[in-house]
Amino acid sequence: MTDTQIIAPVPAKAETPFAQFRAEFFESKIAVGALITLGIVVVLALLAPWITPQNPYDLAQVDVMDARLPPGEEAFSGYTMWLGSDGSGRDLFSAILYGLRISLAVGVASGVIALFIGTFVGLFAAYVGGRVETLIMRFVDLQLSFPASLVALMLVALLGKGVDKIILALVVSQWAYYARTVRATALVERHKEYVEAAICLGLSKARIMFRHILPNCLGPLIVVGTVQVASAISLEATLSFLGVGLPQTQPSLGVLIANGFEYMLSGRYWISVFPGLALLLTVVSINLVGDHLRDVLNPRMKK
Amino acid sequence: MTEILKVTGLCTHFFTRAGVVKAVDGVDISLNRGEVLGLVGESGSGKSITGFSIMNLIDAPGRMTGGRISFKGRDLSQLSETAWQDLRGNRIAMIFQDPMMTLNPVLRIDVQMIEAIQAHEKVSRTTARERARDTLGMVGIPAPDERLKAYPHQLSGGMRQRVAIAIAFLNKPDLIIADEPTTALDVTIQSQIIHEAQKLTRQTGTAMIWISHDLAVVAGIADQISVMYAGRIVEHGPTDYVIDNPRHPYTYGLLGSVPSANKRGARLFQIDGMAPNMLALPRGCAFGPRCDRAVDVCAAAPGMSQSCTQKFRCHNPVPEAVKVAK
Amino acid sequence: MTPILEIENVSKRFTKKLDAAGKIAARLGANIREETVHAVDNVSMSIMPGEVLGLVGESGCGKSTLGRVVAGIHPPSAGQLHLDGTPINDLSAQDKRRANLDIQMIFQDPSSSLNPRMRVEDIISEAPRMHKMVSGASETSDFVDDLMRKVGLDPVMKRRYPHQFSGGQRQRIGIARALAVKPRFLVCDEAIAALDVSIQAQVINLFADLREDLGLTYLFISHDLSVVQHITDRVAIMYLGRIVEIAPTDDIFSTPRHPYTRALLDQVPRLDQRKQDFTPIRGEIPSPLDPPTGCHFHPRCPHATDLCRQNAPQLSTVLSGHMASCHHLETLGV
Amino acid sequence: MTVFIIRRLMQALVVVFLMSIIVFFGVNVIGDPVAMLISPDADQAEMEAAIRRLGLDRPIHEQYFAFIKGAATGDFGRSFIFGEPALKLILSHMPATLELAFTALFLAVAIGIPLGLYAGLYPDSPISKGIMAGSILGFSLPTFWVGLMMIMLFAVHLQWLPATGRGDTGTFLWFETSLVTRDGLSHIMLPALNLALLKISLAIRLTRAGVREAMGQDYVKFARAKGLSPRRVILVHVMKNILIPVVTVMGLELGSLIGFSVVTETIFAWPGMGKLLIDAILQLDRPIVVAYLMIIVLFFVLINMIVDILYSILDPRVRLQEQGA
Amino acid sequence: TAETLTIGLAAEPTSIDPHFHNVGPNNAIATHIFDHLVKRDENQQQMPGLAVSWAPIDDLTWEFKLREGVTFHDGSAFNADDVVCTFERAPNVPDSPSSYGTFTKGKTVERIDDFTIHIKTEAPYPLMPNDIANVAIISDDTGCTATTADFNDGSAAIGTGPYRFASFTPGENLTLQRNDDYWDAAPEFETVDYRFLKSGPTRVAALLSGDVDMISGVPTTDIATLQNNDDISLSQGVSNRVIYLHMDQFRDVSPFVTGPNGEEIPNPLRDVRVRQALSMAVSRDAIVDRVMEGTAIKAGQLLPEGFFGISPNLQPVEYDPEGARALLAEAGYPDGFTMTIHGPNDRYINDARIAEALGQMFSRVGIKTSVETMPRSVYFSRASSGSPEGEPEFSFILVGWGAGSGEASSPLRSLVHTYDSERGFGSSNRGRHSNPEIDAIIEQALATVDDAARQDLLAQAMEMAIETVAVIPTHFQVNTWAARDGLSYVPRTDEYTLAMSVTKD
Ligand SMILES: Nc1ncnc2c1ncn2[C@@H]1O[C@H](COP(=O)(O)OP(=O)(O)OP(=O)(O)O)[C@@H](O)[C@H]1O
Ligand SMILES: Nc1ncnc2c1ncn2[C@@H]1O[C@H](COP(=O)(O)OP(=O)(O)OP(=O)(O)O)[C@@H](O)[C@H]1O
Ligand SMILES: [Mg+2]
Ligand SMILES: [Mg+2]
Repeated sequence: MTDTQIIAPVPAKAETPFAQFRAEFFESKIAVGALITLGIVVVLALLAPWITPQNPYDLAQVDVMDARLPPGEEAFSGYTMWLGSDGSGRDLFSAILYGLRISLAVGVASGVIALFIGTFVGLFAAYVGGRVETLIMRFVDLQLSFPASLVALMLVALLGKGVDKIILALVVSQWAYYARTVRATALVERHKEYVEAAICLGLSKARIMFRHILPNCLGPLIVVGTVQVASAISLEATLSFLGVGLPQTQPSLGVLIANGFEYMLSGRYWISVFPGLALLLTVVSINLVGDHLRDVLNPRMKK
Repeated sequence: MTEILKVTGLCTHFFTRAGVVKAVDGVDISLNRGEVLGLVGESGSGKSITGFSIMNLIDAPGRMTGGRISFKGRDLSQLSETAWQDLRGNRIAMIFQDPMMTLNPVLRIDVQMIEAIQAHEKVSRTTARERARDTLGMVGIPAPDERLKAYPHQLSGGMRQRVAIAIAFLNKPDLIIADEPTTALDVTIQSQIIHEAQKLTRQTGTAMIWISHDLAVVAGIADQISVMYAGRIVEHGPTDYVIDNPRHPYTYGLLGSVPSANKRGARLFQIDGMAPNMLALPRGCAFGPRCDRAVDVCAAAPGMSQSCTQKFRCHNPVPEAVKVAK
Repeated sequence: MTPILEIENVSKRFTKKLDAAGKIAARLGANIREETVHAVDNVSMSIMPGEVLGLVGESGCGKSTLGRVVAGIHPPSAGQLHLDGTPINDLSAQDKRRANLDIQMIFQDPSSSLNPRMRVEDIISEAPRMHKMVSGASETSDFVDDLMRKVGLDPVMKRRYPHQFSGGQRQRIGIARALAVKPRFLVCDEAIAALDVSIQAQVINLFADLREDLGLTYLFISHDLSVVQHITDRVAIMYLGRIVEIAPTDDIFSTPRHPYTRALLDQVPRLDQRKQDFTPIRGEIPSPLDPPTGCHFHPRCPHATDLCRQNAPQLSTVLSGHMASCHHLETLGV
Repeated sequence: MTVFIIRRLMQALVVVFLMSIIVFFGVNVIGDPVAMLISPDADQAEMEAAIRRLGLDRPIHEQYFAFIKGAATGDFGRSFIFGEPALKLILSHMPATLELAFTALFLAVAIGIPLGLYAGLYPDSPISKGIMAGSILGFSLPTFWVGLMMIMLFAVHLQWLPATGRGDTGTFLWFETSLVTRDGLSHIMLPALNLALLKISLAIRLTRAGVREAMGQDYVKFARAKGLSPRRVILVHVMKNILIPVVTVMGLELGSLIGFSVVTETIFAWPGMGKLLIDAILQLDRPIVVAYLMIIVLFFVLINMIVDILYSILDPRVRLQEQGA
Repeated sequence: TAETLTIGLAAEPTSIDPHFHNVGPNNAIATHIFDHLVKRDENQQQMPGLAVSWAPIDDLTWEFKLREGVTFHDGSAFNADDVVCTFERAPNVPDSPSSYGTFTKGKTVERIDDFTIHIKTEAPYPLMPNDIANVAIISDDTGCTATTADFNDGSAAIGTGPYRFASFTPGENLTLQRNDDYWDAAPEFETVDYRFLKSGPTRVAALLSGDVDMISGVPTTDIATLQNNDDISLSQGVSNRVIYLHMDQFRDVSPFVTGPNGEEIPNPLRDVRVRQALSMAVSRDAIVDRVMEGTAIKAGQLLPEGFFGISPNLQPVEYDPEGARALLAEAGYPDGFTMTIHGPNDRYINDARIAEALGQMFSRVGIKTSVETMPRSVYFSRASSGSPEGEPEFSFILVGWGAGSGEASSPLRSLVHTYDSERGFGSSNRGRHSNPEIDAIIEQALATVDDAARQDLLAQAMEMAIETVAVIPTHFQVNTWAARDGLSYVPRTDEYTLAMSVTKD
């Protein structure tokens, strides 16, 4: 059968999917810029305890005598408050970096947990099918028809304050997005022939679900994930603004902005403008990255 | 015989970020009234782009970079966009490959037909509607009045394709470009469609370019055949000559690889390798690397040779005496 | 000789049930009901070892569904499959698994039938690894190399992803994947329909070679009659879920008996018929949701009588090995 | 369609019921409203009396059953704070919220679709890039922050528009609405725009994506091949196709507009349901919270149902029966 | 002139029914539409209202002479029947979350003639006029049988007050029309439109943008800017509200107080030296200057200067961190301890920020303090009865107290007196401070009708309470109103915003 053996030439584009993905991603200057910005923001947040002059959560280090200093003034304690201080005398630079830590942690933690739960539920629904699926998906639909802000608002009101509670509220209000995405993609994938092939090859259902279908749902999941993390950060800020978010003494960006809100008309713009800019920078860069990911990962948009 | 269409040296290139795709690279076509030209070739060889180029429907990043198209003696290259709109769907019509996708899913059939008439003629809705209904009847659609009120998804694939054909025929065009109109359909439906198309061209004298990769279909309806490979026409001639006595090795291989009753159970002739990468075409003859007749000169691009019967683009053509095993 | 596979009165129905709301609405008089598609309707046939059986029919007539039932992807709604004379359902769990692996399927669309996120070597070796047919890195690697060579692929490419291959190559990967579990029976569902003409021949030849080398049996589903004629030994013609005619390939093409088969063969374009006049069968394929009574073909059949409208004909033997289901076989003649 | 409506109503009942349980018991856990509402001057005996008056001394499940009994007849109890029937309070605040939400929706569609269309038709033009960048900003900026900035700019500094509250209302058909008076319109501009911002971005992106997808479809090419003018191709063939998803999504977003109005209403002191809710939550006014959520669930189910029916009318391919929710 | 006054109100009234909910905003609105037998001026001093005079005629009976010739908004005449029926209705309003029974309890009204009534009590009761000043008089024709809803829709909102009810939309606005037949001086503005604007910045923005003419509750942060704004005039006045700290003095081990390293320790707050140290650690200047931006007054007792029953001898405790440390060491806490301050974040002016500043100050004298603030909805029920036993949950809390009656007996009996639910004492004593000596003096004061004697007793109780640090007062709130230039407002200690007190310059 030698003459069947055609060692055909290889198509020109012989990069791995990841390399191709990377190449396409790095094509957009905006997206790369956003990614770099995001990277800087994350690194700054992570390094906050080492690069800030003050630990804004340690009451012994915060002095109310420093309250509302404009940017560049020197604090009682000696260092310069480059971004000014807030109404309790917190150095805003320190507070923003620490706040970023909380905001990012809340956003990412709720995103990741919601992703896990949502993925599991969505996949499970697609996997079992039938009544159970209908039941699950109706539930998901109903939750989706409810605005996340309202769900989170109610929950935080019920649960009380605290990082854990707000994460819980965000997870509850967001898991359904993931579940729906995963299930929708999984349903499409389930009807593809490679799944039938896997069934035919006697592979277990679980293996088909997790090793074959799930990896193919990742694209949309990542996109939904970035958007949801960004919206979780915003939502947390909104809840804090409404007074049901995080505690005053361990401010996230949202709390900082909300606190600064009171000073807006008094000319002390910095108390809420700087945290606002930090939030904006973070959320916009996440969204830009996510947006571009969507373009790259969406085969329909490909040329 | 009046010449309806004359295309010379048509080049349509796509300027993508990965490089220039020479989708159509020097195609010549000449077509007379009532004639059917079969355009065959493998996927990606530029058949559809040729069709779209004639319709001036190439979108960015593609551009017609060279060549002349004259239609009924009129040079189309300087035509304004509005003049094109007059021409399209009126004198030159096109039928697409996938009947599921060509009709707008959210508009009723009558809307889609009437607008095609009213775009070119000032007629009342009722007149236009009547004409639409009659044309539907012509292409063999039962109960055309009801069908007019239907949405595309309420029709079967074959039915939709017949609607598309009816739309192409609405304004009795001089030329129809049928881009693989039956590929997605069953044999029985395919023959219905070919039947209607044949009937209509015969009745109206409309010329037709029938694009297909199925030689058997083309053999059944075309007067002439052009074989495309990698953006160029590699062989052209009257159907009988091309099918019975192909000169280009690609045509030869293609014909050889079609199973038939006589070859039952035997090994089929096969063209090895795969379709060329349009971004990086081999130097010289694009078919060279897959060609079992390749010789040294093939490193240079072959020009069009003319025999008594047909034209072909090959340095080392299949001798006239060799016929395809049938 | 026992047939390798016997299909006995197999039916496959797809039913869309009404939920609670639907039932309430139905009780309130809404015009809704359960919808059932008889995709495969009481089909019986048997396939001998080493044989290639062609299955031909129009779109939606149930070819793929029958293929999937045979390959074990869908369980049949009624009827039995016998492998080597034993009903598959009666087998022990162990044997049943083996039986399922014995029948593998090759799919139509080479791009969707391969998991885009897996490397070729994983696609090919996953099932054998899971079924403990190979173990160890080096054994697996050799196994994959061997299979790739068998289907005409360079093992150098085994660490690539499917999208880096051409259509024909992808179809080879699919074939290698099926061969990896050492099947005896392949269901090829339109396995070459999506390929370019020039590539089709390569794959058809590959099927022929594999049949010879490995002694495979095929159920070859296709709507391309010339391909069917080329490689099959016997052909079954299917219309709206039922087999209407089944006979050795030569007989079908030379002396078709069923009006549908005849019409079908008339429509096939052939290279040697130039400027032919196409005379199509009238009518459309009826909806499988609401099939015609009696003989399913009667609305399109030029010979239909009242009998055809009322009673469904049975498959009856015309000649040895040639069966057709039509009330008017005698009168129609040859 | 009947099946669809029946199914939806069944689901709505289940959800409303579950919701009532969760919220009713949940609000109870937060705290004791009397501790906050009672005058500090009151002594312990009076506090007990107040608890008794509000029925809060009974076991919680008894309270719940009494509530459910009442709710079945449309009586959701009286607000602890206002002493008025909860339902009446909510309904009287509803027009303001709906008016705001619909105006925002209108702005989103009226601004978003044309911009999205432009960005989709000329994806490479600098203006389109600007539009898209703007839309990212639009959904990245927290609503409350933008609201504040808008007040600062338009009301305080430029003094073009009033900062707070709802203006004069007039009667249109049988509605009391501020959309028919000059004063009313000037009051609704800022909050509606603030609320719409997110949805404008959404409409832009949906439209753009839709246009980009539709433009690549065969049916658009076919329409051009028929010799139709670009105008007709875009306005009829492309628009009709993208309007379907856009209208559907925007319709469904009405729910989230109402949800987000909580924030906007707080900032602009817009006297709607959202503000009522947040005040009720902060003051543990359980009857209002529970009634609000039950009504809003019903409302959402209703909106979604209408949108789906609309969808099925717009898109001939959709058959409602088959859809769940 | 048909001029309209638009006021942005920080705290919205919940009802027009003057007997539905005993809270400041409702009482303030009621004062427009209804009259009281006894009126209070801006410093909460009593003045004749619908009663022209009052006096105890024996230990248990007070006689009130009613004003003649007063008519209700519907034209009917005011007489003793209205008072009698008012006192019947006030404690019995259904669904009332905070009843006016507080003021009518133990009192029997007797109609003597059309314009004389007697009010009897079971024990001598010096606070009679104070209580009576809180009960709005409604008409026995329209009001006494009316429901709360009838008042809200205006049909029963008929009083004798300077303004007539025009319209009320809960959560949105209230409109009043001047009562031109008012028996006393008629107010300046013919129409008053109250807009309810809860959010501080929104309120200020509304004033700046001209949406409203005047706002109440100017945020401290905006005062400086508004002061510099020529188009705006401010009026400020100290309020009767003291912000103070309650310390757990009843548990042996307090839940939110642990040793320096988190270990369980006996409750240090029961040691008066510790309480003194805490008071000394509070920099009241810093709170007033930095947190309140100057709009507060340092507190040395529970009511500011000028109020009845305060002690002239008490001065705010001086900030003395060294002294505080020394006292702590002396009490056996040289390394301090760990403590959590709990406080509301939406109740008092800058409440959360004050709690935070206190946390900083305590941390600086060695008490590791964390701060937890929460919405009042959660805070008050936990602070009053959040522990598993139904006792106050927290160890150290920040609270405020406004003396509604305008005299020192109010905070003393509720905050300092031993908690006694039977007799209704110490109802807000969330620290459960208990000192029988003080209790006795307070009780005596509450039974002393003679003002001079009562003043002395209250001052004495106040001094003792401060001495034993029953509570730590920090500051008195100063309330600020802002109006467009040309208007002026007479600030009130009871924090009410009254349209009658607005005048054009
Ligand atoms: N928008 C585009 N951008 C880049 N290259 C393109 C574009 N459209 C078509 N091409 C290239 O042009 C070449 C010719 O395409 P064309 O559609 O004409 O092929 P075809 O012969 O009609 O094939 P098929 O039989 O598959 O329809 C292909 O190689 C294709 O990759
Ligand atoms: N999973 C399914 N659920 C419901 N109906 C189905 C399902 N699979 C197939 N059918 C229906 O069964 C009938 C037969 O389908 P099948 O795919 O077997 O046809 P086919 O002959 O293979 O057609 P084609 O040539 O188009 O592939 C069709 O009407 C189809 O709609
Ligand atoms: Mg094509
Ligand atoms: Mg099939």
